[in-house]
Amino acid sequence: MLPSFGILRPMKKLLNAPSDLVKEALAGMALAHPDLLRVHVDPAFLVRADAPVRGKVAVLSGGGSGHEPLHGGFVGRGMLDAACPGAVFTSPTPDQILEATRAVDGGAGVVHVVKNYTGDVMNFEMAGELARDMGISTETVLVNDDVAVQNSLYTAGRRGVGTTVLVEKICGAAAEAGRALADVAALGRRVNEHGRSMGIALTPCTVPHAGKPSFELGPDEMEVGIGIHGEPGRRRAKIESADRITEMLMEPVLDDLPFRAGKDVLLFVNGLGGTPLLELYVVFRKAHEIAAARGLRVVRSLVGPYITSLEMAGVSITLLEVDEEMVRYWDAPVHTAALRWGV
Amino acid sequence: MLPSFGILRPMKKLLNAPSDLVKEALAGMALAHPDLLRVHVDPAFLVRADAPVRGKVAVLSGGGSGHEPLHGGFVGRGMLDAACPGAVFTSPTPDQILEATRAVDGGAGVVHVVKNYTGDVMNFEMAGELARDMGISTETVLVNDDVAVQNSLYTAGRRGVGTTVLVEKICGAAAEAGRALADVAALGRRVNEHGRSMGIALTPCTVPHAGKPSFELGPDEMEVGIGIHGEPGRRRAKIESADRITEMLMEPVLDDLPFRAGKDVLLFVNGLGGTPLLELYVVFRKAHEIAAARGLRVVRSLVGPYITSLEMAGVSITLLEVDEEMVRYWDAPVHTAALRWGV
Amino acid sequence: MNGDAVARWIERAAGLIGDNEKYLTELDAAIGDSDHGANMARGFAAVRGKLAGHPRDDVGAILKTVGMTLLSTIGGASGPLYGTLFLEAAKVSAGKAELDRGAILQSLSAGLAGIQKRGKAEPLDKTMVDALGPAIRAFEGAEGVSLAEALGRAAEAARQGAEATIPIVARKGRASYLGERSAGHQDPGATSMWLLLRSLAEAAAE
Amino acid sequence: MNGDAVARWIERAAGLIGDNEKYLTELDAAIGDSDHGANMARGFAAVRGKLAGHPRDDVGAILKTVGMTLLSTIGGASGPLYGTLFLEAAKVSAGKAELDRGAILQSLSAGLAGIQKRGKAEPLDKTMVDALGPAIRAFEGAEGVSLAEALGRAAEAARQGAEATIPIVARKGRASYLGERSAGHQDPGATSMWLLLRSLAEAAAE
Ligand SMILES: Nc1ncnc2c1ncn2[C@@H]1O[C@H](COP(=O)(O)OP(=O)(O)O)[C@@H](O)[C@H]1O
Ligand SMILES: Nc1ncnc2c1ncn2[C@@H]1O[C@H](COP(=O)(O)OP(=O)(O)O)[C@@H](O)[C@H]1O
Ligand SMILES: [Mg+2]
Ligand SMILES: [Mg+2]
Ligand SMILES: [Mg+2]
Ligand SMILES: [Mg+2]
Repeated sequence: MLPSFGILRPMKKLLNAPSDLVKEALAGMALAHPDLLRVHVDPAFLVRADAPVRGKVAVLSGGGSGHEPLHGGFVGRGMLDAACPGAVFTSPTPDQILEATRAVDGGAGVVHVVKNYTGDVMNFEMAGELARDMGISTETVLVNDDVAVQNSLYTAGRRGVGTTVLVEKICGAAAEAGRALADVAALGRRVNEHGRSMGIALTPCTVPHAGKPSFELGPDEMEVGIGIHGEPGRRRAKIESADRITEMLMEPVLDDLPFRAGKDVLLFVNGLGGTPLLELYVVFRKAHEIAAARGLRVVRSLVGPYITSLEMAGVSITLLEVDEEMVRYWDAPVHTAALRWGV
Repeated sequence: MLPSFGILRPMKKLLNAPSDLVKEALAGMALAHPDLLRVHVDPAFLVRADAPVRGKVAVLSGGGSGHEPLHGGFVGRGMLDAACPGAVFTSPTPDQILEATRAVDGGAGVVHVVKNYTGDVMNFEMAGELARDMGISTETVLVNDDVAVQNSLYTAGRRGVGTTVLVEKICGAAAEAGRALADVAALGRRVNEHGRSMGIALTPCTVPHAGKPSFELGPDEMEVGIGIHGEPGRRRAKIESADRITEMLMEPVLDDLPFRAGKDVLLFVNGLGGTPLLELYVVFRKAHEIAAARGLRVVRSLVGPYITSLEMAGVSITLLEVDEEMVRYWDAPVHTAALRWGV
Repeated sequence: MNGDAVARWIERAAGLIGDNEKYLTELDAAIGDSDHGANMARGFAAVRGKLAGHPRDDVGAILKTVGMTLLSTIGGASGPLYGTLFLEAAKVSAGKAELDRGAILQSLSAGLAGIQKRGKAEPLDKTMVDALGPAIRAFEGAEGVSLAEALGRAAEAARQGAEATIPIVARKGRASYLGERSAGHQDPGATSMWLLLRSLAEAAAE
Repeated sequence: MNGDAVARWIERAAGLIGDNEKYLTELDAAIGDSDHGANMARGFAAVRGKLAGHPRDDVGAILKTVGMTLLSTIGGASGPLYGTLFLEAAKVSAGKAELDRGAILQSLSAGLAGIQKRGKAEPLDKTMVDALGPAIRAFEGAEGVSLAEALGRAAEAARQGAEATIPIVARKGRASYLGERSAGHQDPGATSMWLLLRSLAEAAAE
């Protein structure tokens, strides 16, 4: 039996029925990480094994599936209390978010980390309204760090990409340290304000339900300014060398904040899914060189596929201007499936 | 400028000159993990930041590049003291291995963890002879766990694949715990004897120097019994559902040792590079179910791309029958770029 | 339209959307993320299940069930928006056994207002608003014709509105990330809105 | 052959292997891991660099440099094997300003023995042994002809030996993992061995 299921061609995927993908993956996560997390089936969400933690602010995020390890891989001590996975590339629904919010509220309120996509924003908004009706305090941290998208009041605004991982880590640590709801949310917003990202794709990805690649790229083409949903980027260009591509990503990122000489930064080189680690380190090397030439001090770094777009080949670079507090919370212990240290 | 460099078509890779790939990636690793490791350029190898550790047995591995995070991503406290990366899919040379051996020898000897490929075996053999000539005690642990390959005295024998990661972790922990050279090597051999693996590929990969995919697969085809070097597998088959593929991998693995009811196992579902985490968890779920139905207790698990074949889409499953000592060393603290806990 | 007619409408819509799942996904692939077809099909399949055996005496109750179900099964941008459309319409028609022309107009208008409040889209932003807005105006303007004919005109206006999104540069939703590249493609949400309204017209004509 | 002739050989070999890098890699793609061309080209490019300005008075010393350089630059299976070939030949010819026919035969034979000791391959295992073995036998049997002609016959035997690997099911090296599927393809290492011996014959004929 081919995993084509009503779609004409088989896909190069390890898949049963596309409509079961997220559910089955959650079941796999529950079996692989019983010490870390618990899975709720209907509506679908993940919570850390010891949720709710009494008196602690909870941090919750969610979004379409297909970006793993984001968000489920970040559930655990020192990071997310809950994650709400939607269908592939589809924001979760208000009832998922509401139930997860209720499941993790320890009486100190819940921070919703929301990537700025119309669907995510609206679903979280509705869930937040319902939660407040039930007497749960919630705060929203909206992540919108993608410099490939023009920021404007008249559009959906910038997308939330790589900085999301950093917001989740830092807010999670602050919550674990006993900080109050408003503080955790303010810190998350500060991280978002100081983070900028941009990405390119060398290949498209295939949404299982769609059964064919989201766009077509010639053998010598890449998409510049790609997001994480298989949507086309801002423009198409000829593939260039890794060094040149790194420059093409670093320049708009550096100029946007702008990042000024003498500042401390966290440099995050993220794989979009199908790009080998070897290549990510080649990009990291050049990005580090460019940052240093700009007078920035790279005090922390992260290299790997942390916010992906299924099997898409490509890379995004996130630069976060850090202060002492952010570094402290970045360094704080974390124990999740995808990010772990100090414990 | 396209990264085609004498090759006619550009590749979907983040690459400068193919001949600089490994060198540049090592430079990136050094910049990203200054607290963890140091890079030696000529000959090329990585050592943990505090090498040599006086009085401790050192654990060293190496092999062709293109399998990242293996081996460089496992250098650090509690795992490898050194890694020797060859060119992509090409074993390192004796001088690399010799120099790395000298750099990490703390007086208690050095264990070489060698995947069973003719090239790796011969290069490590020559390096071992040279090291012994210099008065350094070395022991070799040969990993040959791939049940897709017929084991025979008259051939090159089985390949070393997924169990390598487990041998490196467990030997590294034993060395860190102060165990003697012979003990660490004996433990490594015991892990190898109790580990079995098998993999399938849904897509080929492209060696940068070659510039085109190592083999061609039809849109509905997969290679069964794939290794990690882009070499074709044992046979070609039609793509099947994730559950069926998992059965096709688990059955030969389970039957080979054979794994008997009542035993404790570590279940390792490994991505070959281009397969999303979401799909790996779908496979883990089914593999766990099959193991449980066989009466095995999955006491530890690992899910992710840890021993890869560039951007190849596919999965391998490794099952290790563990004893109390292996579990203890598996759980011991480890601090490397790719595997970290307890510290 | 009574409860039976509304249920027939939703049944037809589920069928039409299911038949066009691939088409909607292809539209979304061009300027979005290739999930609109799957999202709508999942939502309407769930609604179909919920309406089987649902009491038919209160149109508002039916519409509320539809809205709640879409809200909790579609997700994405279209989930809250289609959910809101039906929930707002349900408020207007709560307790009614039948909707006359005025009530239908009120319901659709309340739905549109809800969509615009939730999504902040203006006409010509290249969204589902560009199908629903013209449809409501056509329905309102269709005086002196039968209800079925008026709804037929509304559906036709929705079709034209959806088509008219082609040259627009998107300012809302995921398509806005493409900037100028979003021009030249029909908006998926406007297209599914047309299918929904076509089903309504067909149900009324039955 | 004196030191100059040996240096010319290696120079020619580097050129021929460089020209055939892609071909060797393609052979390796079929039954191996697509790196044999790059491996050999990298090794011989390094050797070329090392031999520029190398003293020519001691053939053994030249061969030793070649062997050490190949050993430390090729890697993979072919690195230790080609390295061993030259290192064993170097031992036999150490201190000699010139190799006569007997010394050449001795050197090649010592090289083959080294390769077989290191790699444990028997004839017809589908390896470089299947080119070198027949070449040595042809060279030994070519009595009453010039050195250049005798080496020409050796190269031709190597070519035939490489071709004869096509139907063989591999029992050594990476190709053995393919089992029956390895039949029908020419062994890359046997092919590079033929190129090496062809260069030797050409250098002798110059
Ligand atoms: N702000 C908005 N207001 C109204 N409709 C919108 C808005 N944003 C998006 N849409 C509609 O939603 C459709 C996309 O729905 P869908 O693909 O299901 O969700 P997503 O964009 O989250 O993947 C668009 O084609 C558009 O018609
Ligand atoms: N055991 C062996 N004895 C002799 N030659 C061998 C042996 N194993 C492999 N070879 C030769 O090495 C060649 C492959 O070399 P190469 O591709 O450079 O190394 P690798 O197989 O490690 O990728 C084979 O074609 C074969 O001729
Ligand atoms: Mg979506
Ligand atoms: Mg190789
Ligand atoms: Mg969409
Ligand atoms: Mg090879």
